[in-house]
Amino acid sequence: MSENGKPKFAMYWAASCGGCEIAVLNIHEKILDFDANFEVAFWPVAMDAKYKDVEALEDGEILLTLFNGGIRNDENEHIAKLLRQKSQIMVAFGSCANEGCIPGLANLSPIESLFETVYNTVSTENEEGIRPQSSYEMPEGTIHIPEMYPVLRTLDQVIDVDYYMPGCPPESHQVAAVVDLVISVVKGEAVLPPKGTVIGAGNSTVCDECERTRNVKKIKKFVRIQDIERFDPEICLLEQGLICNGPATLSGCMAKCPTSGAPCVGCYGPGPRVLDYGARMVAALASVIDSRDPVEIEAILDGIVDPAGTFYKFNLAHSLLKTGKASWNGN
Amino acid sequence: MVSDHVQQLTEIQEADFEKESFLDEIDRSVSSGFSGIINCIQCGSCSGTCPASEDMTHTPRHLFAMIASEQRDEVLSSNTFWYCVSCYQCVVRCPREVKITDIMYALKRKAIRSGLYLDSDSISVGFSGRFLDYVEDYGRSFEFGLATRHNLRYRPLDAMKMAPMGLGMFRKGRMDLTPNRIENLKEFQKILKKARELGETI
Amino acid sequence: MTKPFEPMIIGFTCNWCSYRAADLAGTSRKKYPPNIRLVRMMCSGRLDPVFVLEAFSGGADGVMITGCHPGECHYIEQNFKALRRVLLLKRTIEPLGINPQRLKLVWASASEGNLFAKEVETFIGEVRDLGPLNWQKRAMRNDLRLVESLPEEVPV
Amino acid sequence: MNKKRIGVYVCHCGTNIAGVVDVENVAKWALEELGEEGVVVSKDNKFMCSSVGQELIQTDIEEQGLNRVVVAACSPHLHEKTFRTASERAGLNPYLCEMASIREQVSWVHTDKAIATQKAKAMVAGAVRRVAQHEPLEPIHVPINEATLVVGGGIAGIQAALEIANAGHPVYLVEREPSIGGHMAQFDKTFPTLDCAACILTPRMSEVGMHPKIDLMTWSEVENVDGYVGNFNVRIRKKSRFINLADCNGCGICEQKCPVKIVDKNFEAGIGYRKAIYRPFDQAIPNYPVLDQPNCTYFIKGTCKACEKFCPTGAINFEKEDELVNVEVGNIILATGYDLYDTKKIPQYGFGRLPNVFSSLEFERMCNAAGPTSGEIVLRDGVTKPKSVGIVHCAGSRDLNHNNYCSSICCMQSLKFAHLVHERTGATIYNFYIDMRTPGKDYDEFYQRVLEEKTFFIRGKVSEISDAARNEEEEGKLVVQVEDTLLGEQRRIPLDMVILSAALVPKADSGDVAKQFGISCSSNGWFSEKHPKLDPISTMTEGIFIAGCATGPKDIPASVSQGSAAAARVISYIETGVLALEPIRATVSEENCSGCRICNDLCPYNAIVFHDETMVSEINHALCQGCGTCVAACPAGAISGTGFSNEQILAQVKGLLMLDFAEPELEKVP
Amino acid sequence: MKYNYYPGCSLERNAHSYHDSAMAVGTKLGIEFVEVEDWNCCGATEYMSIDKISAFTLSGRNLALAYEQKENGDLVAPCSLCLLNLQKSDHHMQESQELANNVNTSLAEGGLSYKPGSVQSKHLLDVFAKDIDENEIVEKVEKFLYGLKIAPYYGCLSSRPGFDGRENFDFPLRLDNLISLLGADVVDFPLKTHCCGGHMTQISEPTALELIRRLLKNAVDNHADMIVTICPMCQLNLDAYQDSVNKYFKTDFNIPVLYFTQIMGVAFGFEPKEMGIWQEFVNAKEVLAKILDEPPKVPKEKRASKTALPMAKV
Repeated sequence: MSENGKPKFAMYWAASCGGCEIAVLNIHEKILDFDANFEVAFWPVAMDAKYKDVEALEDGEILLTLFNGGIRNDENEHIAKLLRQKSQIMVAFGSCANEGCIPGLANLSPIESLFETVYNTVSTENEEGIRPQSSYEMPEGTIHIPEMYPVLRTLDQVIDVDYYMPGCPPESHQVAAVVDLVISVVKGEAVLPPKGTVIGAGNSTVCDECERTRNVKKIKKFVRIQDIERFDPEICLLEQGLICNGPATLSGCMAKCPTSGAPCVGCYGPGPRVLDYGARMVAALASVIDSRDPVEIEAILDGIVDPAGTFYKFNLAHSLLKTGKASWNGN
Repeated sequence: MVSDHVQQLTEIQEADFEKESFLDEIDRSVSSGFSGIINCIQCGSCSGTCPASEDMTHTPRHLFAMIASEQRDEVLSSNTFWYCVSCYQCVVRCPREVKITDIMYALKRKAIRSGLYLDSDSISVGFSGRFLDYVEDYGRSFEFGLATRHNLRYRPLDAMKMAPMGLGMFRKGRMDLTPNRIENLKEFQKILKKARELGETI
Repeated sequence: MTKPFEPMIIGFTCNWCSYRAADLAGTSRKKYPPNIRLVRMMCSGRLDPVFVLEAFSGGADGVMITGCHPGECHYIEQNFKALRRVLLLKRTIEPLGINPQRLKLVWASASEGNLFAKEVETFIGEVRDLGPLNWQKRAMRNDLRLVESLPEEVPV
Repeated sequence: MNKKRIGVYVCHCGTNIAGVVDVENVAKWALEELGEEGVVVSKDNKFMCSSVGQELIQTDIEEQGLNRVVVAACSPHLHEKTFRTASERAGLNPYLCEMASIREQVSWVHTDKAIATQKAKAMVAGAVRRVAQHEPLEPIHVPINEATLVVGGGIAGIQAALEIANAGHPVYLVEREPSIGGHMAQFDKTFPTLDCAACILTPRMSEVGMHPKIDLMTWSEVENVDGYVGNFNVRIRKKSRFINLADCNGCGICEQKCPVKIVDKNFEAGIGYRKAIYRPFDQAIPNYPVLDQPNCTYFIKGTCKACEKFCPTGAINFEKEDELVNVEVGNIILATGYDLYDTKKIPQYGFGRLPNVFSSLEFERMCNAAGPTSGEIVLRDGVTKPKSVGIVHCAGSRDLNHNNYCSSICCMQSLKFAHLVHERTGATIYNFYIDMRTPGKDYDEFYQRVLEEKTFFIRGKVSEISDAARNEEEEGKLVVQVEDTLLGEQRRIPLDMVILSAALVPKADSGDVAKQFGISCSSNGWFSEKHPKLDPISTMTEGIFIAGCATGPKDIPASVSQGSAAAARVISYIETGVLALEPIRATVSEENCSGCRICNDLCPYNAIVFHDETMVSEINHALCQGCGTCVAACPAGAISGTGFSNEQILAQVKGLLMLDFAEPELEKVP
Repeated sequence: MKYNYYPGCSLERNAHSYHDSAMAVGTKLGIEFVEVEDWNCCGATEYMSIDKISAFTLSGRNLALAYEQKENGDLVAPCSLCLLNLQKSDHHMQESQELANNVNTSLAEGGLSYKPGSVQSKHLLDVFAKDIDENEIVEKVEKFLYGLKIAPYYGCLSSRPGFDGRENFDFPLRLDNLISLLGADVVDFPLKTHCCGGHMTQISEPTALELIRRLLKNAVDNHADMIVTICPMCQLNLDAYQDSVNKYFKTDFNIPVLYFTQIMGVAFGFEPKEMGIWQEFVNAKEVLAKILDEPPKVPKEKRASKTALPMAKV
């Protein structure tokens, strides 16, 4: 508790884009309620703070930390562990912290090739071929920059997480609802859900909230949105051959993308108790392909241009194969 | 001497396949690697079909039973496969998909290499060998050379009888006295030399 | 001295055909290499891709799925769904760094004990040729040199 | 949740397992290494399936408080039931018992003892991890409707219908043709007793026609089947006969007066004629005629109506339409029979090109006293008696180019033909066979009798039947070319007449019928049995039974037996009133279902229904057969399957991978 | 329409009337045949009897050469045996990787290679009987062959073993149809796919003569004026050995044997001589003189007698 009696709050970004912060600010006037009920202890995006200030806090002194971003370097890991130690409630906030998100797609490539892309392509002027080094000897002494890890890990692969709040970014109405809940809890008007709960989301998948008409599915051809001239504004996108990840993606976003004609890309991650997001899409799509002839099936599958990228756009770092849960057992 | 090439083949030492059964040997020799003899139900569909089975010492069906019972020498000295005209009628009628024509070719090859064919069948060996000689020399077959050399060697009496037909062939412009050669004969011969090196050891 | 690589194969078999084919291989004492460990499902249509992913990430070098022959499925047509899933799954694991040849679908009826044993032996041989997958290490290190290199196209 | 207490029991199976697997070591290892997984007891025993072995499990459940059991022994297909029952006797839910097949999958197929033992341990680990995820299950109970549908009115269907009806239960018997009787009604004599087929069949047919418990629907076809065991709902189309049945007295005048004569390809097998309004044969049941609309002059040209003019009761009704009937039944017996293989597909046998080559069914009709020749055996010209006749066995059977199975009845049928030809014409007879197969009661005796009648038997598959004569003797004859394999010689035998004993093949639409009823076919197209030996009359779909030639070629006694057997099973279901089904089923979690409808078309049993109001899918447990395809397909992970849940299978995979290929110290160095 | 064309050794000499007539008829139908550059002998049945790999390699070379000029279309062979060897090699190379490797290793010595399955080959008959529309053929006919009774002889290898999925091994109909388009009568010829004796004339003449006799007898028994063949070996055996058959069996067969392209040529209005109709041993002139200007009156099919049983016709 701070001097003014308000509980402390922290928010941190690791490997992420900053959209999650904007989503928090997007709750509009509710941010005032938030300010009225919390004291910000650490929120680099919003106000200046030093790591040593956090280090100086008592363990558990922060009530609530919203952590966004995946763990890509030793700085990310250090702060994640530090905040864990200082916080009572640790929320993996947004897709990156939950499942790796777009930064997690880098797990498809080894680190050398990432550096090669960043530091040695035509758009980069780097004739000496300089690469970042985690420590460098200067006359003034050794300087350090964070060391890049070979893979990006999700927050719960590094520290113990209390709650998960998915989305890229989490929808503001969901953020607002969570803020309301936490305030009620602080006021003693509500109790927290059990540890490990996914908050700020539904318990079904996107189709549940999608307004499009759905029929029995039989797919003869997969198409990309740029390849079709017209599509039916009323009918399920998947039935029209567009790969929509809605059936496998956790609800809570109010199906904004598919309702407005863009196939769901899956930012809310898998449904409840699902071990591997991509496996769900593979199983579901393959099941409804309308052919029994291996040659024809292959021809239909040719319509899925980038299976791994399509099925694991957000979930790769959390998937079974690319360093998901199983890999981190006992770590 | 039957033919240059056949002579070479006969001299190849039989490789060390002692443990291999004759049936396996045949399987290995047919083009697809499986002769189907083990599937044979001895129905006789092949022998009943065969246009030449009357002249054969053993009907094809009988021969398959002999192969299955490892009568290698008897099989290879049978005339059956030398009378096979390669019409594939038995193959399409066989209820068990035995690769009969391929087996007959395999047996011819084995009979030549083992030298077990009878004198009476050397005419077949000679004909094939002579055919080969001309193709290897010119890249194309040479009917006049083949017919004359073959008949003089094996059927001197018939050769005289065949003369009118030969004459007719010339008169009607159906036979040449000189062979046609292909252009890239050297490369062609290199190809065939390599192919023979890769050929079956037995 | 290096010990020879022995692949670990997880097999998913359907209850009606291929599991019985495995039973028959047993009752007829048909020998095959011990590198495969079987999981029984009711039908190859039960094949959830997550089982395959779990097997690979858990240390298997190859996964073999067996079902009834097309047209003979005890649940009429569910094996076609398995076929489609396997085909899509192969395309999905390849960019993730697993050679799709490590995943194989085989049809075997209850009477094909010999075929079952032969297919198992063939597949073990194929995976042995591909070498160890050792997925944990590969994924953790994300090392390009360890990621599966696919065999070159057959020259024309 | 209470703590998992798992008992592991490793069977020696005499030396069957213990000869290759170090059984004691496996048991010891399980106790030492799988304690964390919940293993509290681990034992080995000479024969786990013996009463001693079973009691061991029971005692431990009772005394040690085991709540899960793993038996590492033979295949679950052999003894799963045994050990589940043993567990149940001790008060444990039977579905909390799991087996590891270390005999069929380890000791019988591997030789290296150390590696086999290692694999056995891994399989025990897999089973232990799996069983820890098991939930107690209860069988599903469904009530059984008393009525039964029998499809197909051949001898198998007739038998089944009579058995059930005689037990006092209602039967709907549906037949596609105008009369019941099936193929047997076409035959003259039956082997080996040479009973007249009509004499033994027609009393059964009339019994069906008059039975108060049998609702006979001929000239009818099943259009749709819904529901599940105990509660099927079937829609039947009664095709219009263009006759008011209430008025028709079966006098047959319409048939006499009809001016249209057409070749009867069905009942007369194409060698006889019928009218456009006809009864297929005199003893037809029911005895009403059928008007063949496509061939009726009135329907083609708009005039004629001869039948109507002459009908004494005014029963002809050209306006009559098809009727649709819905019936509710608890069980269904499919006895849909077979077709004869079209021997035109064997061009070298000349059927359809050479007039005097006859198919077996043509010959059956020719022999029949009520057939087109009144039982005279003659050549195609209808008058000449053959002096020499060849009978070709296996025409289209045992041949990968045609049908790769033995049609089972042709040897005996051919012997019957030989006998009839001998008896009626005295002609010289040749039987051409590959192997003689006479395994029934009194069958081989019949073969001997035909031998005594001086019939020639030539062992060889006929290669061709030709009219291309090579010499004078062959001019104008049919020449059968064959190897006499016992002589090792090709022979050409000139004959007047040749009969092809054609293969029996599945009904042309057997695949569609199977689909309609939710059962499966073998690759040949015959209906698949639940188990070919131990349950040949059941299918994988509960409540659907099969009998007669629909499951494969059979002779009459076998078809009749199957009809009775299927009926007995149905009666036992009806008598029980309620059926307990294996509780391996899929369930949709309504809360998690998003109504995406991915699963809707995946179930071959139509067990998945979509509720438009609530926008969720639901699975009907009585229809669900537990294959798990929808469980695997659900993108939301909202469908779970009992008995084979994701948790169970993933746990088993983890367990199987717990141990390496071989223990490090045991590994051989090359 | 354009094809690659593999004439084979026979068509260079003994069967060059087949070649000439095929080219003339093809040109008339707007078909261009481009000869495969520097093709070699197919090996007949002889190579396979002696060495498997070199037998496949011979055809492998031809296929490789055909592939190099693949832009001309499918590969056409007028000789049934040549076609068989091309298809057999391709088929077995597709089936066996080991064989394909061996053949390619050999071909590499001559700087060639062949990818199994990349060349489609077909019989010349299929060009005229399948690829070309029936109407186009009828349009080109200037003189219908009315009244000519022809026995269509396919021989063995155009129908069997069916590497390209043949219609009917015993009773094919493509040649029958083509002949009837030309206005001639096709006679029933049950032995139309039976063997002509092949190379047995050189090995065991009695065997070969008996096979030839069967065919001739069957054609004559069915009242054929002429036999039409699609293979140079068949033509040679039935034609050149007819005299030997007569001597050996004391028969008096005198039935001309022509290539199907020759009678197509006659129907298309070419002079018989242009079609090489003088090179045959049994002269066809007399028979061709029987061609009528009008289609002959077909006697009404006799009504089946009242007693006759109906029959399911093929």
